[in-house]
Amino acid sequence: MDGEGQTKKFMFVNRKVPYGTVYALESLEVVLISAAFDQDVSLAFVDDGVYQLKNGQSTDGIGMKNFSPTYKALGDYDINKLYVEKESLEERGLSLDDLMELTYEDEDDDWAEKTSIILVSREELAEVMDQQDVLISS
Amino acid sequence: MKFTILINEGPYQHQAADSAYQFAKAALEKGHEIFRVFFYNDAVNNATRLAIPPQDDRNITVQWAELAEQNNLDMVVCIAAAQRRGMLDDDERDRQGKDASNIHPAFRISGLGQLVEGGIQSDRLITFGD
Amino acid sequence: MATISVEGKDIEVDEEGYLVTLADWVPEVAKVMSEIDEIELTDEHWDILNFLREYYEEYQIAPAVRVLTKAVAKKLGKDKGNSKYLYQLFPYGPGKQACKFAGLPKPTGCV
Amino acid sequence: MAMLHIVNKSVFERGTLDSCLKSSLSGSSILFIEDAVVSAVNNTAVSDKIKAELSSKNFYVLTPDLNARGFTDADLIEGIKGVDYAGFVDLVADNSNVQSWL
Repeated sequence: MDGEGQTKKFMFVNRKVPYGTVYALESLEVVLISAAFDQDVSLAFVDDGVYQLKNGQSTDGIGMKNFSPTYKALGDYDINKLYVEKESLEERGLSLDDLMELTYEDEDDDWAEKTSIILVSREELAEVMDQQDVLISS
Repeated sequence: MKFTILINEGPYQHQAADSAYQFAKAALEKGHEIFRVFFYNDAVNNATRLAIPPQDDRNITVQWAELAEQNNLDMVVCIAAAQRRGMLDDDERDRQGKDASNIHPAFRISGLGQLVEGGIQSDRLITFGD
Repeated sequence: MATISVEGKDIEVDEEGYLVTLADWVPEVAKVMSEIDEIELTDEHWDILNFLREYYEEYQIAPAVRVLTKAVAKKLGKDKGNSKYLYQLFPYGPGKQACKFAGLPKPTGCV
Repeated sequence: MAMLHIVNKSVFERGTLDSCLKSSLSGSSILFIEDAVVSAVNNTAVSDKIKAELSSKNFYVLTPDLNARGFTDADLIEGIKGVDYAGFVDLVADNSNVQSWL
């Protein structure tokens, strides 16, 4: 199941607002499964994708499941590289304070709780993307 | 070279499924290997055996089935996405206690792990979607 | 649709015995389901079921078995946080059987 | 080897091309397929934006998609190369990784 011990760099690129389409939810489902394969998994939130991490999501009025709490479980799944693009946040009048707190416990640092969100510029993200083996966009 | 193809859109609504099919065909003609074609999101609807498109246009499900038969393609429909959208094979029909199935036998239902494995085992994973 | 009788009320379950409506869950549901599966629920079982319900409440997913064992080890101790222990309690697997008793959604069998 | 970026949306409908241009390194390749082929046509309101990138990135357009929408290679911005599906396959194989800007 782990692909004969190979480790590849997987990046899931999220560029859509949640709820209007199913892409954010179904992308998150792949991400959770990918955790079982011991790969080097990261997520990117670009353009409207940054809205997926917006805090305070409440779906009571639209009758859909609020899946935003699931992003908080990613740390338990050892997925702790969530790249958020700075320009996309700024264009939308958002800052890190508007996003959910997403953390993981660092096994190599006495289980210290650390943030999973990595704020990057467009240029920095382009470099990170360039180094990936597999980019899955939705 | 080994490719895995990920498709995210249903047939006819969006060109993604057609583009993926043309790409797969061209890759095979050039001697490449298709490790897997993975149908996710609405793309699970590519696998319906009940569609009746007009005779003067392409039949996307049949095209896939023929390509698969000629080239021994592994075509996987995501079980989670399929269940949401009412796509069932005979086994799932029985397991879930439903009264019908609709997945063409050229496709098989399996989990999302098959997509991740495709990414690991292939040289390239290419996505077609909206 | 099949039903199970809980506190004198008929509750709908699917072909595999999972709740059709998650809001129907009360502790007695776990007890009735475990009797059908011929398991006697102990405090040790309840530790896991309560943990699963709390996890689901917080994250809106059932944890993968690997995540469950790690989290149980942290919360209840290493002797309980391993899959052998969990399978002793739930022979059909913590992912399937315990989630069923705890009234969580049916796993899609995704991996 | 560099990265292949695939764009499939009309530049007049969505900002996908902008996102792709801003997030692609120089030396990378950009392929227009499906509705995005209209972005490669010359003398549009966005031609100049693409022309400005031609020196640092390689631009391609999927000719069958271009033809389907009533254009030919003669309508392209100079410097954008037309490829058929076989050429599309080569681009995927010859670049180190591929991202679809959906």
